[in-house]
Amino acid sequence: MSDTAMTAQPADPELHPKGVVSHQTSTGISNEKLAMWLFLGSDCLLFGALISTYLLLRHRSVTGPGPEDVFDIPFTSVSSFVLLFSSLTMAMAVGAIHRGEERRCRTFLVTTAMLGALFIAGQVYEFTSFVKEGLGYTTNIFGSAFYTLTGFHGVHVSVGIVFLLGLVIMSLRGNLGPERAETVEIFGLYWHFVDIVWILIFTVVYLIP
Amino acid sequence: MSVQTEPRGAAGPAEHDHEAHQKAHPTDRDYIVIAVVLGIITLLEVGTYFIEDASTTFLVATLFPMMIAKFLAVCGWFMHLRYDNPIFRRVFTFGLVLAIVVFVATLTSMEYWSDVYPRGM
Amino acid sequence: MAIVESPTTPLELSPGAARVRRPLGGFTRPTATTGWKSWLFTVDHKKIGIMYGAASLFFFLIGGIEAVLIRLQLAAPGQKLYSADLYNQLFTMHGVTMIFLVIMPMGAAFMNYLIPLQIGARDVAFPRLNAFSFWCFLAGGIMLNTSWFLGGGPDGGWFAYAPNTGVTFSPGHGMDFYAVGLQIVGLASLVAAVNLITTVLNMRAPGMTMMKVPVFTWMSLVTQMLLLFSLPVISVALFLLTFDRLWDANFFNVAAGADPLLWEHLFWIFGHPEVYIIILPAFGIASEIIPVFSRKPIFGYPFMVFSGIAIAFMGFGVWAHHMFASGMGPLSMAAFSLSTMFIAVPTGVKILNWMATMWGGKLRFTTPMLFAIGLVTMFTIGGLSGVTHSIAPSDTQQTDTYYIVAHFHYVIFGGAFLGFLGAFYFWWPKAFGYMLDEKLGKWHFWLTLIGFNLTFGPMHILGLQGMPRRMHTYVEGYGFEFWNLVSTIGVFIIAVAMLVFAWNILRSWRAHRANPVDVGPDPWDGRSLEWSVPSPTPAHNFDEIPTVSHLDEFWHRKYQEDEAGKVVRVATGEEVAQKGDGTGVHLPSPSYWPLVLAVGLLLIGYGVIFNLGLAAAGAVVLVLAGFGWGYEPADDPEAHHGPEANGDEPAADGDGAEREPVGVTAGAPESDEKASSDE
Amino acid sequence: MITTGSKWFFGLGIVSLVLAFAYGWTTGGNGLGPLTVGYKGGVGDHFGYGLLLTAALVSIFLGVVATAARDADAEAVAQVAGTETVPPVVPAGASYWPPVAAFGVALVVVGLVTEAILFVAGLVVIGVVLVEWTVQTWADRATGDPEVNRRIRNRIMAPIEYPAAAALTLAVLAVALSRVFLALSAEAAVWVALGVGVVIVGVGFFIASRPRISPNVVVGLLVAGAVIAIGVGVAAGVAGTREFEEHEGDHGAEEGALPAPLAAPVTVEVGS
Amino acid sequence: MQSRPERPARPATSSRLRRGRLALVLPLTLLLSACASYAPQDTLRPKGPFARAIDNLWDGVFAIAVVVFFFVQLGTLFIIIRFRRRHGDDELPSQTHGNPRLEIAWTLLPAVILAVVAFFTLRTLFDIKEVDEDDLTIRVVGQQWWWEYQYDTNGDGTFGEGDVVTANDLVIPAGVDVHLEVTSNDVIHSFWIPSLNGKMDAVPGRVHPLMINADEPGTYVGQCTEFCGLSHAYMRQRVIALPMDEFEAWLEAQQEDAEMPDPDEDPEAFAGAELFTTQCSGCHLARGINDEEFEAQGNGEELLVARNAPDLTHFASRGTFAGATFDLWVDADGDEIVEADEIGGELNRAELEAWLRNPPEQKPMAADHVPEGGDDRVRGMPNFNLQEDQIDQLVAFLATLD
Ligand code: HEA
Ligand code: HEA
Ligand code: HEC
Ligand code: CUA
Ligand SMILES: [Cu+2]
Repeated sequence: MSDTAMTAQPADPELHPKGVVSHQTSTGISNEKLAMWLFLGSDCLLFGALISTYLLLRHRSVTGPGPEDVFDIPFTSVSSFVLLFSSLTMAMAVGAIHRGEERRCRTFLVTTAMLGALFIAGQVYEFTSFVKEGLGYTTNIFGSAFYTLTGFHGVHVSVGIVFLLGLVIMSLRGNLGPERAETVEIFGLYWHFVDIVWILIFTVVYLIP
Repeated sequence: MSVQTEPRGAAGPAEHDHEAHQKAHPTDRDYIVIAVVLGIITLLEVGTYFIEDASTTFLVATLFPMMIAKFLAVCGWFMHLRYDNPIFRRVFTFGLVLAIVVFVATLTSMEYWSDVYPRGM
Repeated sequence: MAIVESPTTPLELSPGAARVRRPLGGFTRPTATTGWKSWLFTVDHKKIGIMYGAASLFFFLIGGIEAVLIRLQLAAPGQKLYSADLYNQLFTMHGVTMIFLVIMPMGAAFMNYLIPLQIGARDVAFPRLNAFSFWCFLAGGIMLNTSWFLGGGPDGGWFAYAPNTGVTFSPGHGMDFYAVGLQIVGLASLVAAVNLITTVLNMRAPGMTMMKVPVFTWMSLVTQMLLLFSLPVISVALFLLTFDRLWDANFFNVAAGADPLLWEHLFWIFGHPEVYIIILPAFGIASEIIPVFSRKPIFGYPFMVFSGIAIAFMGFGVWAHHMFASGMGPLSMAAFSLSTMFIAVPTGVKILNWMATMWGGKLRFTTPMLFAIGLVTMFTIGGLSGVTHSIAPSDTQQTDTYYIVAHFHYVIFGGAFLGFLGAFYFWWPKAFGYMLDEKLGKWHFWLTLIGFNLTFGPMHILGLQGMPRRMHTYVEGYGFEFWNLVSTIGVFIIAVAMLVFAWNILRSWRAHRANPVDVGPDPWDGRSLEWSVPSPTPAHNFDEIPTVSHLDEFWHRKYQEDEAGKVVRVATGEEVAQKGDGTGVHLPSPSYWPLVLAVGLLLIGYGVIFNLGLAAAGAVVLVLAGFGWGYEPADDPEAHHGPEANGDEPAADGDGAEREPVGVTAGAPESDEKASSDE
Repeated sequence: MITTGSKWFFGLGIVSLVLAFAYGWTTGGNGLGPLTVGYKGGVGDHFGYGLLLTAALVSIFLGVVATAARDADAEAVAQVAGTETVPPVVPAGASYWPPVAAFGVALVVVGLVTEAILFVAGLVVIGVVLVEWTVQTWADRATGDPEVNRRIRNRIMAPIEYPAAAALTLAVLAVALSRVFLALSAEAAVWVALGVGVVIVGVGFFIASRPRISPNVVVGLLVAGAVIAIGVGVAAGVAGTREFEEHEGDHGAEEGALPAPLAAPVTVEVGS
Repeated sequence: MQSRPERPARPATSSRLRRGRLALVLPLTLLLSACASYAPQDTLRPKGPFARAIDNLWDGVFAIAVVVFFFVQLGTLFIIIRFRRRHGDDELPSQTHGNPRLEIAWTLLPAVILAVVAFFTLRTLFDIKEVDEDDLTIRVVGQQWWWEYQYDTNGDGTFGEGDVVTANDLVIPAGVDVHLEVTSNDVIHSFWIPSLNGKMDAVPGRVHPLMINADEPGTYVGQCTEFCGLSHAYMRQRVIALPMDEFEAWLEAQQEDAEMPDPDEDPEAFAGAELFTTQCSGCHLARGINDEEFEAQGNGEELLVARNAPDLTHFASRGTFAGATFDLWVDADGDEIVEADEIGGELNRAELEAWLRNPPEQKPMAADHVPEGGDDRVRGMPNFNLQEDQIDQLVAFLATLD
C-alpha cells in the first residue's frame, strides 16, 4: 500500500534507494507506516492484558499440572533462538529490498517464513506434549491462561507467515521491487513486534517460575 | 504530483527526510552483530535455568535487565526506531509505557506482589 | 494448485491490457454515484458519516424504547409488566445499545463527516478501511440486536461482571451475543481509530500546524487515541469470556481458582476511558458552536486543547473508581479516589472557558447554541455528582444506586447527547443543503431539557434514599414511589421531544423540496474550513486544498483588521467560499470489499455461537475479501469520477486516500492484518 | 439479471442447500431444525450439515458476486474485448483437472477400504477440483480472449489460492516437524530443532550470498527440503510418539460437581 | 483509629439537629428530606459511627458541589441575559483570545479545593476501613438470592459444624463494632445496610472485611446491590441489633438443636416434620430433625460451610424469610414488624403458604429449568406441587422451629 504510485515518475532507486516515502503528508511519513505503528502501540495493550492475566492466574489452579510439571525449557529456548534469528533474516530482507536486491530479499523472506514455520512446529509440539502430559485447555486455570497467551502469540506468528508467503509470491511475480520497499519494511515491523512479544513471554512465562 | 509545490503541513517534511538520511540505516553487518549479541544474551538467559535453587529475586534481577536489553535492541535497530521519525517512537512508547503502568497498577491493586495473594499450585 | 502459474506475469492486468476501456477482470468495480449502490459501496467519508448518524439514530430509537419499557415497569411499586428475566435483558441491552450503538457511532458520524473538512483534506487516510469500520460496526449492532430473536438478549448488565455472566449463571445465548457482538463493534472502532489518527496527523492542509487544528478535530484525535489504547483491553476481556462460555476455559471459574476481580479490572480499564470517549467529541462540538454564536474566538484555545489531553491521560488512571465496593484494599481505594477527583480540574477548565467565551460576546440563541449551553450546564451537574462519587467512602454508599444512574445520564444525555443534538442542527445544512426549522428546534430543545431533568433529576433523590439500580421492581414503603413516577412521566416528555425532532427533519425536508432555498456555504457565519465549501458538501470537498495560516482560517478570510486595528468584516462567506467545481479531482473508488469483509465477520460471529461450520464459511469470505481488497487498487485509475481532466495532475487528491498503483498486490498485508490479526 | 456465469453457482448452491436440508433431516433432525439452522428443532449430524450448508452459502455468494460483476454478460464481454460485436465463445482448452479429479476419486475408494484419512483426503481433493474446475470453466467462457480469461480466473482464485497455499505450507511444515519432535526423546527433539533452525538460516544465508546461483538449484533445495520434511514427518507419525508421563490432574472435578468455591484453597482475604 | 468519629454512638437527636442546620444552608437537602417521609434505606440518615463518618464527609463535599453548581448555573444565566445580542446589533464584540492568568487561576482553585477534600477523604477512608479482628466476627455469605450468616460460636476460628448458621436477619449486639467477613457462594453480591456502613461486595473466592456498628437496638434494612441475576431485586437483608445481654441469650438459643414435634401433642407438625425429612433434605438442614438425611443426600462437608439453601433449624426465630423478601411475623394488623423484640407475633401464614405452594412464582428463581450444557446447578427453590394439607403440615412444623 505504498504511496509511490502517486508519483508520476517511477522512483529512481539510484537517487532514492529507500524508495519514495510520501512527501505529501503533513508529517512527511507515510500513512501506511504510521498506521502500522499505531496498531503496534495498540497491540501492546492487548498483550499487556494477556500477560497480566496469565501472571495472575498461573499459580491459582486448584488441580495440577502446573507450569513446573510441563515446561521444557531447553526446547523453548531453541524456539526463542529460532524466532530471534527470524528477526535477523527479516531485517536482512528489508535491507536488501531497500538496496533494490529483489532476489536477496526474496531469499530472506523465505528463510524468515521457514523459521516462523519451525517456531510454529515447535509450538504444536509443545502443545501436543503438554496435552499428553495431562494439561488440556480446560484442565485447570493455568492451562486456560497458558494456552490463551501463547496461542494468541502463535496466531500472530501464523498470520505473519501467511503474509510473508504472500510477499514471496508477489516477489516472484515481479511485484516487489524497490519501489515497494516500504511494504516489506512495514511487514517487518509487524514481524519484529511479534518477536519482542516472545522475548517478554520467554522470560516472564518460562524462565521466571 | 512529481512537482512538489506546496510544503504540506507544519512539520516541514523535507527536514524530517533530511534527518532520516543523516542517521544512516544500519547495514547488514550491523544486523548480524546485533543478532549475535541477542543470541548471547539469550544464551545467558537460558543459563539461569541451569542454576539450581535460584531464588525468584535473583532470577528477576538478572533476567529482567537482559529481557529489556533484547527488547530495546530489536526495537531500536531491527525496527529502526532509533533512526526513524520520532512520531513512531512516541506512539509506540506511549502504548508500551501505558500498558506497563496500567497493568502493574492492576496487579498491585489485586495484591499480586503481596503475601496475601494466594498461590495454589 | 496453480499457485504460481507463470512467475513473470503480474497477477493483475498488465498495463497493456489495462488499456481496454474498463479493466474489469473478474470484478467490475462499483461505480454508482446515486441510488442504494452508491451508499453500499461508498468510500466517501461524508456518506459514511451520514450512515453512521442514521444508524445511531435508529439504534437510539431502539435503546429509547427499551428505556421507556424500563421506566414503565418502574412507574409504580410492585409492578410486574414483564418478568425479571426480561427486565434484566432490557436494561442490559439498553445500556449496551446506548453506549456502543448510539453515542459512540454518533460521535463517529461527526468525526467522519467533519475531520477531513476541518483539516482541509479530500478524504480520510484509508477510505476503504473507513467503510469497513462502518459496516463492521453495523454488523456488530445487528448481531447484538438479533439476540432478541435468537433466544433472548444478554442479561448480565452492560459491564457484565463475571461469574454472573458465565454459562453456569447465564445459560442462554444472550451473553454470547454480548461477547461476540461487542468484539465486532470494538474491532470497528479500533480500525477507525488507526484510520482517523493517521488522518489527523498526516492529512492536514498546508500550513495547518497542530495548534491551528479546530478544537473538534483535536478532541476527536484525543478520543481516537483513547480508543486505540483502551479497546485491546476489552477485547481481551471479551475473548476470555467467550472462551469460558463457548469452550469451557476457566478464566472466571471460581471453583478452579479464578478471581472475579480480574474481569472488573479488565472491563473498567476500558470502561473508564470509554466514558471520556463518549464525552470528548461533544466537548469538541460545544467548542465549535459556542464561539460561532458568541462571535468570539474560543477562549484559551491552548488550554482547551491541553485540558482535553489531560482528561484523556488521567482517564487511564482512574478505572477502579467503579470498584470502590469491590473489596480492593484501602490503599488502592485511596489512590484511585484521588486520581479521580483531580479529573475535575481539567474538566472545570473547559466549563469555565466556555463561559468565558460567551462572556462579552454577542450571543445568538439559535437551536445549536441552546443545546451547547444545555451541555455546559447539564454536564456540570453530572460532573459534580461524579466528583461526589470519587470520594471513595461516600461512594460505598452511592455505588450501584440510582444516584449513579442519575450521574451517568446527566453526563451522557445532558453532556454528550445534548451536544450531538446541537451538532445535528449546526451541521445539518452543511450535509444536506437545507436548514432544520428553528422554531421546532426550540421546541425540541426545551422539551428535551425539561423531560431530561424530570427523568433523571429525581434519580439523585432515589439513589440517596437507597434505591439500588437494576431492580426489576421495588416494594412500597421505602419512599421510592413518588420520584419513580415523576421519572417515568419525564421520559414521555423526552419521547415527545424526539418526535418533534423527527417531525422537524421531515417537515424541513419537505419544505426544502417544495421550495428549495440555497442556504449558501456559510449559513451561521462559521469559523472553520468546512464552511468554506458549498452546502451540501460536494463529493470532492475542496476544489483546491486551502493553505492555512490561522486557527479559524475561514473566519479570518472574512474578517480582518482595518487600518485602525479594529476587526471588521471584509467579505461574506459566499465571496470567499469555494465554488464546488471538481474539475481535475480524482477520488478514491468505491469498493465491494469492505462490505463483504464485514459480512464475513458477521458470519463468523454467528458461527462461533451456533455452528462452527458457519464460522468457517465466514472465515473463507473474510480471507477472500481481505485478499481481494489487497489486490484492488484503492484508486481505480480507469474510473471516471467527475470531470476527468489533465493527466499531469492525477493526484490532485494527493491527500486522499490509500493510494495504490494499478495492479499492486501489496495492500494485502497491512490492510488485512488489522482485520485478522486482532481476532 | 442472472448472468450465464452465475447460473452454475446458483444451481450448485440450491442443490447443496436441498442436500443440506435432506441430510439434516435424514440424520436425525426434527421439526424446523434444518430449515432454521437448528434454532427451532434439531439438526442431525452437525458436521455434514454444516459442510453442505457452507457449500451452499459459498456457492450462492459466488453467484451473487458473479451477477454483480456482470460476468459473461454479453455487453461486458464486448467491453472487455474492446470489440463492437459480441465475441464468439471459444471452446475450452485442455485442462489438468480431470486427472486430478480421478486421483481424488481413487483416493476415496482406497480410503474406504483402508484408512479413513485417505478417504477424507480424497474428499478434499474432489472438493478442491470442484471449485477450481468450476471457476476454470466459467472463466474460459467469459470472453473471447484466453489471456483475459486467464486473468479473470486469477482475479477470483488468487485471493483464495494464495492464502490457502500459504496456510497449507505452514500447516504441513508445522505438523510434519512437530511429529518428528514428538517421536524423539525430549532431549533429541531439542537438538533436532536446533539443527533444523541452523540449516534454515545457513541455507538462507548461503543462497543470499551467491546472487548468481541458478534458480533451479534453489527450487531443488526447497523441494528437497519439503520432501525431507514431509517424508520424515510421515515416518515419525507412523512411528508414533514417545512415552509421556501424565501429571496428576483431577479431571473428575470438572464435570457435574457443584462448584463449591469456598472449599477451594484459593481465597483472598483483603485488608486485614 | 484515634480520629474515628465519636464512639460509641452519639444520640440520634444531635444528628437530626445537624441535619436541620444543613437543610437551612442547602435547599436541595430540604427537598430531599421533605419528600422522603419514610425512607428506611436512606443513605443520609446514619445510625452508627461508620455510616456517620461517611455522612459527615458527604455533607462537606455536597456543600462544595452545591456552591460550584450555583456558580456555574447562575453564572451562565447571567451571561445569557447580559450578553445576548440585541436586535440589529451587527458589531463584532471584542475579540479576546484568552487570558492565561485567569485560566491558571481557575485551574488552581479547583485543585486546591480538591486537595482539601482529598485530605478528609483519606482520613475517613482509613478510619472506616480499619479492621479489628478481635471484634465479634460473623461470616456473611451471599447466595442467589439470600444471605447466610455464620457465627463462630465454638471459637475454633472456622465456620461450619457446631457454629450458629442463620439467614436473612443478621443479629448483632448494639453499640459495639462487629466485624463481618463478606463472601459469596456463587456470583458477586453486595452487602449493604445504608444506615450502618457503605457497601461491601461479596465476591466468590474472596473474603472481604466490613465493620458495622449500630448505635441503638433496632432493625436496619438493606439490600443486595450488586446485580446478581434474576431475583436481585428480592435479595434483601436486615440487621437486628439487640442489647448485649439479649444478643447473648439469642446466640445461646441458636446453638440448640431443633426438636422433633411430639406426634401426640401436635400431630400436624409431626406430619410436617416427616414430610420435611423426606422432601426437603436435599437442600435444607434442620439440625436435630434431618441431619442424617441431609448428609445422605450428598450434602457433604463442604456444603456445611455454605449451604445451598437456608438453614431452617431456628427458622421461626427470624423475622423474615426468602431473602428477607417476606415478613415471617406480622403485627396484629398484618403489618411488618420493625422492632426485633416483637418477633413472634402473628405468623404470616398467607405468604408462607404461598411460598410453599409455588416458590418461583413468589420470587423469580432459576430453579425449575435445568440449563442445557454448563452446570446443572439449581438456583433457588423449585415447586414441589405440594397438596394443601401437606402445606398446612409443613407450616405447622416450620412454626415450631424457634
Ligand atoms: C460521558 C460520560 C461520563 C463522564 C464525562 C463522567 C465523568 C466523571 N465521572 Fe462518571 N460515570 C459514567 C460516565 C461518565 N462519567 C458512567 C456511564 C458511569 C457508570 C457506569 C456504570 O456503573 O454503569 C460512571 C460512574 C462513575 C463512578 C463510579 C460510581 C460507582 O459506580 O460507584 C465515578 C466514581 O468516581 C465517577 C466519577 C466521575 C468523575 C469524577 C467525572 C469527572 O470527569 C467529572 C468532572 C466534571 C466536573 C467536576 C464538572 C465541572 C467542573 C467545574 C465546574 C470545576 C469546579 C469543580 C470542583 C471544584 C468540584 N463516574
Ligand atoms: C448513551 C447512553 C444512554 C442514554 C441516552 C440513556 C437514555 C435513557 N435511559 Fe439509560 N442507561 C444507560 C445509558 C443511557 N441511557 C446505561 C449505560 C445504563 C446502565 C445499564 C446497566 O445497568 O447495565 C442505563 C440504565 C438506565 C436505567 C436503570 C435501569 C436499572 O438499573 O434497572 C434507567 C431507568 O430509568 C434508564 C433510563 C433511561 C431513559 C428514560 C432514557 C431516555 O433518555 C431515553 C429517551 C429516548 C426515547 C424515549 C426514544 C424516543 C425516540 C422517539 C420517540 C423517536 C424519535 C426518532 C428519531 C429522532 C429518528 N437507563
Ligand atoms: C432444591 C433445593 C431445595 C429444596 C429441595 C427445598 N428448598 Fe426450600 N429453599 C431453597 C432455597 C434455595 C431457598 C432460598 C430461596 C431464596 O430466598 O432465594 C429456600 C427457602 C426456603 C424457605 C425460606 C427460608 C428462609 O429462611 O428464607 C423455606 C421456609 C423453605 N425453603 C421450605 C422448604 C420446604 C418446606 C421444602 C420441602 C418441601 C423445601 N424448602 C425444599 C431450596 C430448596
Ligand atoms: Cu445478590 Cu444482587
Ligand atoms: Cu469511570
